Amino acid sequence: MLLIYCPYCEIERAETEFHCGGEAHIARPSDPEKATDDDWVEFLYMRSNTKGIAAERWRHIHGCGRFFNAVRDTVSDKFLTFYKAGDPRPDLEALAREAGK
Amino acid sequence: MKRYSFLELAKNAFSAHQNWGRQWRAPEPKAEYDVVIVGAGGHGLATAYYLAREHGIRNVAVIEKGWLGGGNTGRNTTIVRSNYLWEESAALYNHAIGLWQNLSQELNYNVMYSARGVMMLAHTVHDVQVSQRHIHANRLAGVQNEWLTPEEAKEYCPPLNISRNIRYPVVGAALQRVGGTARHDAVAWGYARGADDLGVDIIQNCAVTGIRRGQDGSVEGVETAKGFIKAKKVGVVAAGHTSVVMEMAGVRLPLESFPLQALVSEPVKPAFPCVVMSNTIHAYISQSDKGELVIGAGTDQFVSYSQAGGLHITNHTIDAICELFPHFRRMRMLRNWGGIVDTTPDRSPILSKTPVPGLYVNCGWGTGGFKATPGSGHVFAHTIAKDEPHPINAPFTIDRFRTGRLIDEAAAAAVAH
Amino acid sequence: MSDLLAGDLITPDAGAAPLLGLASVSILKAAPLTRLSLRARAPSLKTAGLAFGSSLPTRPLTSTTADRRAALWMGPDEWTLLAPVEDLRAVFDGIEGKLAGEPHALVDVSDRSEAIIVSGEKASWLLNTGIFVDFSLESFPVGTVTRTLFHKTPVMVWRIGPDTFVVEAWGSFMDYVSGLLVQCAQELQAA
Amino acid sequence: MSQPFRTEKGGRIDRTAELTFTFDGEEMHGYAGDTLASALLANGVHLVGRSFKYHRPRGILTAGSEEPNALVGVYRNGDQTPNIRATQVELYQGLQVISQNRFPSLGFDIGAVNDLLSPLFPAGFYYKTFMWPKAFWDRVYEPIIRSAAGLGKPPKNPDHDTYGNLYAHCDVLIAGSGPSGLAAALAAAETGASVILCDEQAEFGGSLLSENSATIDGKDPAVWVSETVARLEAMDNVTLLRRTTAFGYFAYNFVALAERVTEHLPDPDPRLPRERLWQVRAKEVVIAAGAIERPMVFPENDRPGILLADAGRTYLNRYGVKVGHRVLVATACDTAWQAAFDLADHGVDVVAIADLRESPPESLVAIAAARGIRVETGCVVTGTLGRNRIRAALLGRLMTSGKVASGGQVDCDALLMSGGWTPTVSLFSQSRGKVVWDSEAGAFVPGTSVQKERSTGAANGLYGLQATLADGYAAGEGAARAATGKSATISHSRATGGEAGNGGILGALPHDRNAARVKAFVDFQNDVTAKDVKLAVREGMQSIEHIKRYTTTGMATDQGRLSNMNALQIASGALEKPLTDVGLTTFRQPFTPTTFGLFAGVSRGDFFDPVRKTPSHDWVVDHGGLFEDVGQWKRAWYFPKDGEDMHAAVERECRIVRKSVGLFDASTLGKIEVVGPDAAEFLERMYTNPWKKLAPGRCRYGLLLNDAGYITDDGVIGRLADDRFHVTTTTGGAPSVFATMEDYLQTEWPDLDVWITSTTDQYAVAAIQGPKAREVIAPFIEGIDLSAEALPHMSVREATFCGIPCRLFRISFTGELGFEINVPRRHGKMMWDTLAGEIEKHDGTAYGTEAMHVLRAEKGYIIVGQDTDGTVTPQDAGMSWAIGKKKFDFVGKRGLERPDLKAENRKQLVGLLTRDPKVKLEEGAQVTRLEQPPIGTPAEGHVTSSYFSPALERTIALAVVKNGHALVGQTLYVPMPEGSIPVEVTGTVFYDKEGARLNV
Repeated sequence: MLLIYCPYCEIERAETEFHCGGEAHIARPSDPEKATDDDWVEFLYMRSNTKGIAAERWRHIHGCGRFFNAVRDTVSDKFLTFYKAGDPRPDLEALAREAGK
Repeated sequence: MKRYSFLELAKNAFSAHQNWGRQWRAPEPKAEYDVVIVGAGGHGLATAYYLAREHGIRNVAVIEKGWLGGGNTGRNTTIVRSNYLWEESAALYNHAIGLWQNLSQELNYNVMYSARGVMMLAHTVHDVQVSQRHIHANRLAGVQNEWLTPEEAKEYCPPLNISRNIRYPVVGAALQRVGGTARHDAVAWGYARGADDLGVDIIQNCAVTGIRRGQDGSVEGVETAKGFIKAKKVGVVAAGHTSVVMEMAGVRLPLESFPLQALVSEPVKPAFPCVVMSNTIHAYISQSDKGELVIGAGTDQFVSYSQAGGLHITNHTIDAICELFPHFRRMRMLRNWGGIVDTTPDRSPILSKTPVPGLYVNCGWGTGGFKATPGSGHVFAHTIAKDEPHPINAPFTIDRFRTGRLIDEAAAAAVAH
Repeated sequence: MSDLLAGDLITPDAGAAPLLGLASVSILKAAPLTRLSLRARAPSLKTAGLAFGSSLPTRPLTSTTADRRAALWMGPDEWTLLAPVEDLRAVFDGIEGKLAGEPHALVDVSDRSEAIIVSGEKASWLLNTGIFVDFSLESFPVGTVTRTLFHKTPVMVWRIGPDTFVVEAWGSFMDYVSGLLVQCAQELQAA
Repeated sequence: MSQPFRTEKGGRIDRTAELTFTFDGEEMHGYAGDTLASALLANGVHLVGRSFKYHRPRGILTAGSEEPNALVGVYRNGDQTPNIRATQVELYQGLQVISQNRFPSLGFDIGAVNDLLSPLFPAGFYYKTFMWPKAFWDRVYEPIIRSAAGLGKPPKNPDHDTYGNLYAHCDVLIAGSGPSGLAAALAAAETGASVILCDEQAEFGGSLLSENSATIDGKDPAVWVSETVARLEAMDNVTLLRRTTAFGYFAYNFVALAERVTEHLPDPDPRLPRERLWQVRAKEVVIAAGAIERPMVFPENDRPGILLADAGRTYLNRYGVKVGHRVLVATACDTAWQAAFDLADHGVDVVAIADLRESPPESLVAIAAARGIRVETGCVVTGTLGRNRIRAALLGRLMTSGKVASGGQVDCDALLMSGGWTPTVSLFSQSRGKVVWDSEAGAFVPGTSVQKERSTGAANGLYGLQATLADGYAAGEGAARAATGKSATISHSRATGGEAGNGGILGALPHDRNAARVKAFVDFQNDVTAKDVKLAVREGMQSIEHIKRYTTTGMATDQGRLSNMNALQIASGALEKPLTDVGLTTFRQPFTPTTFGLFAGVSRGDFFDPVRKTPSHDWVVDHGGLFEDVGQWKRAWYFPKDGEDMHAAVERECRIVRKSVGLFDASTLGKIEVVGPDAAEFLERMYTNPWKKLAPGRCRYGLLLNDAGYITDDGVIGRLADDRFHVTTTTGGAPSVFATMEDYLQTEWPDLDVWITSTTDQYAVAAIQGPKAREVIAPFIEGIDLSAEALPHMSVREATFCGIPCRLFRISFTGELGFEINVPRRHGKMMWDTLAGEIEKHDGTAYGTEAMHVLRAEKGYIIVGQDTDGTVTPQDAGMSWAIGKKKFDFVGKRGLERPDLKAENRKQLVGLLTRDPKVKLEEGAQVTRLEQPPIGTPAEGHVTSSYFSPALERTIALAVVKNGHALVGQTLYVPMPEGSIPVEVTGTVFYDKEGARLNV
């Protein structure tokens, strides 16, 4: 069971309070008329499924209810950072270097 | 290959088993193969076996990062069944059932396929509707599946608690008698031995680090820890690591890899005659020939390659098992382990050519790939050999996610009201 | 309950028998309350607090109390406002009146939740039978409020005294929460 | 009573408290403080079990949780729990124990024939045979194998004991309470850090409890233990957990402990849980799990009477039990010599110390000489004799050639062996740390920590009492500092004696016998011998994981704690590769087998999953209603009267609703209040329908898709004000709809000024449906005009019900005049009782979900999840009308444009009428074009809903059928085992197609 820091509650809580929302920073095409089938399959289904450092969405569903983002090493399950929804994606490579990956 | 038999065993007993040969070789890779299979799990080894056996393509290497059969093949709960809803799925898994039935003889390796029956429990009105839909669809498709009342279910599986007073009482069950279990390691080993005997090189402890593509975009071979290996065709059968391998060829897939756990109890005398699954309360259980209760748990909620599931998942699985089988509450967990399952959005596999000529992929089996092993290898070998899918795997394309032509087993069991 | 936070607001339901009455821990059903869910942005908070009668806490997981009012931080733009049950209309209309024109959402959720008061030296022990939160006073001082999970059910926990907690759950989950707490406390009676 | 192997004095047992117990029905005696194992040994009982495969007689091997042989069934309350280690069972008055895996008796076991046939059963034999004839595997061979396998018998009855759970946080968790664990606990606790100390044994102290050749601060180690424990006990910041195993080390320093609360009590208070799961999040973890002794792998090393040397010493010093009268000590390690000395000091005849090493330490040889003990150096055991108990051992002399010469036979009734020590790295390994080979210690020891943990003492490869003690203090201080930043200076106790033992051997010992024939056991419980490991290598198994799986070594209930190192060394030799290149198998949780009930905890019975009830629940019970589980809710299903079956009850309920009025509890439907200036815009984007022009006071049916374009939910949405909507969802869909809305709102459209609040539990909802609905509610509703003109179909108002503010919807899911009244939940019972009383006056009825399903099907209203299944689009469902064509976007809009969602031949929702109006189709039945479709014919679709319709006096059905909308009027078939049923395709509305009954 992971230990997750909620950047809104500013506290670490057990994973069971949270719901994972999958890969972060996947934008829903803003204009459905202009989106191609390929755009749509990319948005709906295609995922990096990264082995290593990746950004993902979490929702503190049994807490403040907010969505936020986290960067996690999917091999060790270690979180490298947490940031609020809307904040820019951190430099994953820099984070990886810091973590000695 | 020296054939296995009781006589051979007895003969070897006299020489104190000093003369058994290797089940498979440990060759160094050749410079070039007709086909390279990435991943020596059950599906990959079966693919190589059928390439050699059915298509005469024997210049084949199976390249494995670790030890053969060490991924999900060696980590699953060994359930075999084919009572899937959609015709496409039922055809695929039923094809596998057909092969399971003769597999020990085919491979001359006892894979211990045991048709002890797979019973899937219904707990609610909605479950009954879904089960009945499966049974009717299966009957039409020629797939065995039948409905049992709670009393019949208990007769088939005496430890089952059919009390009306439990939180989610058993209101019936779908039984596939031809379903059952098989010995997972033996499946990998049997295919490995069979493929090796036909000339396939199984190269273990050799990670694939790249997929080389030519100027026309087609596959030229694989970079590995043991150097470049040229190949006319490459089949990727890397389960949880498929995304990682396919990215080497620049192919993105609709896959996510999740931790899945399973566990066994201490071995006890025969206590459980069949396989029981409950989708509603998330539990499945059987008893191994060794006497261990083999229990499958759920996946964690996040992508991970850690091969470690959370304790809360274990807790939820065992509470469900203890509700259904309350006298197992005093049994004890001996060992718990994790695997990495690659899942697609519609929970059906991808068995397909790819946009890269000469590159083929077999993935997305989620939590249920073991049962398909022979069928999957069989049709995937066909796909590679002929450069076109076997009719059975033709629907299992990558493109279905673009067009929306999904084979959605999970959606069909949708819960709402 | 005068030594507790919001002692003028959180009171046992006089008509209900204690759910548990051990020397080391007791569980009492709380009387009905006005509960409002307020969603608003920073510029509106001061106005909302004035209209409500208690300022809105902005530090995560904290609460503020005033005369027969309590405001609980639930999220960065979410507060649960507590008032006596008979003040529902007045409080609701008061806030709506003052916040007219400012983006916000005020919803009556008075009956969505039921509350119990868990009190005694074993109170935090009892909560920890089902809640994975550190209830030591350093980590969870009096006044702390949080939503969390109790076994398989969401709850809200608000510490109103060193050994006293208000536990709220949605009405249809309260039998589960209080039932399990009572059951888990049984061993405290054993020798 | 006679306990012939009990010492005169000594040990930690209470000789004044004699206890009676039975083993296989035979009454025996022991003392308080005994384990079952020590009590059996005191009675001279070594033979306690039979091995897994060969059914060889087996005795107690160890004194700890790694015991592979002495697994017994323990009776309590008329049932037995299998596979309990005798070394971990605390003796209590009346304890009843049986041996396992034997028939008919422990002394004479028919299964032992397997031992004679063992040449036929090498590792992996079953993969090579039992394949002919084919049908024999699961009918003949497998049942035989299965009944021979397994250890104990499973319990027969449901377990009535309870299991507790506790979540805990601490600064420092210490697993193990030997010298290093206790020192660590003390050091950490003195800094003020919160400390949890756990140990799997009943007493803290670990090895110190059997140490009599050393002192700490000049005191007997056991005295130091009790003083230290007393100090810890007095500290508020320390939690001491005896009988508590740290069994799982998970990510983020999450450690699971199993506390055995009542198992040692003869008559526990039933209010106590049998065991308790501690789920601990520790800032720092100290692993002080010690080390265990390694068996020596020599031929016939498994006979009863052969024990590990340290176990022999523990039984003697801690429990006052001599393992035999004439004991041979075979060792490659110094520590076993002390066992020999202690035994000799208690008057046991130590027949010899056979040390593998040519020159063991002079000091030890001198002590042995002083006690007159025969010492053989460069000497190995090459075999043993005796059937159910060792009676003699064969010795062999190591020659410089590496060969072994016979060294004669010594008679003995017990043999203590020591192959050296293996640090217990299981927890470290579980923490995902990689072990490293320490050539000095001759063992794998913890390498770099991955989590916030440190191993200390023997678990860290350190030996010698003073060294482990000092290491423990350092670990405790370090952990506390890391966790809290605080430190404290405490005086460290010092130990003298208990020096580090040197020596040790891995793998199979050399001998002068036919290695291909003798059985030298590596894994005792699974009957894996050295030659099995070699066979696996010969057959091409190169990875240690393959060897493990092929031979099953290390897969027994000790998870290889005793066997792994020896197996690895044997494999290394056979592979001709260095041991470190062969690889080590992973230790998995649990550390020791852990009770299922512990994991399940309180989640059982009614608490297995929350039971959500509506305010009408008790009324339904009182009126004989039955419930249906829908998600976690209990919903009234139907109300049988006077012996009615479901069919009759539902038919009656339906007729009454259409004729007069019915009352239905709709409280379980999900409710979401959408509030804010952008509320309409938000709904516009979420639902397919247009919302902006919906006037306050009006309602609209809303259809929700996912972005793939498939229907996921539906419900009626009322606009209460410009900026406030009351949204309803399906019962099962409520949580996911809310979560989906939050997702889009927070992450796609954070710019919208709108918020959503779940109000599902805020309101109790009564649906009053039928021609007399208005009359029923009129007496209680105030504040609004209920007339059809003032309150047309699809309206919503705020009003009062019996003076209670309510939200009143005029909506219908039956096709009749209908209202749904929402009152605050605490008034729900009052509302229900009031309405239930009122409908009686109008000859109405309460009705349940089943009648609701029939009534809505007569009207062709879909149920999401039944008539749709996640693959159905609005067009498929015949609901194109629900799509706001002019909308720029909504969830699912683009998904619907994908090729397959617009393709020909999609399955579409239609009605089906059987040619015979009495024949009711089965839900889920398949629909085909051919009357007798050959096997393998793809179906055209399936029946989603099927009922007897009282209003139509015939059966009706809904189905999804390929191209169904174009097939109306045509005949299709529903093939059943009894024959094919012809059906006519129709529209989906069967009753009151014009909707005349709605608008009254």
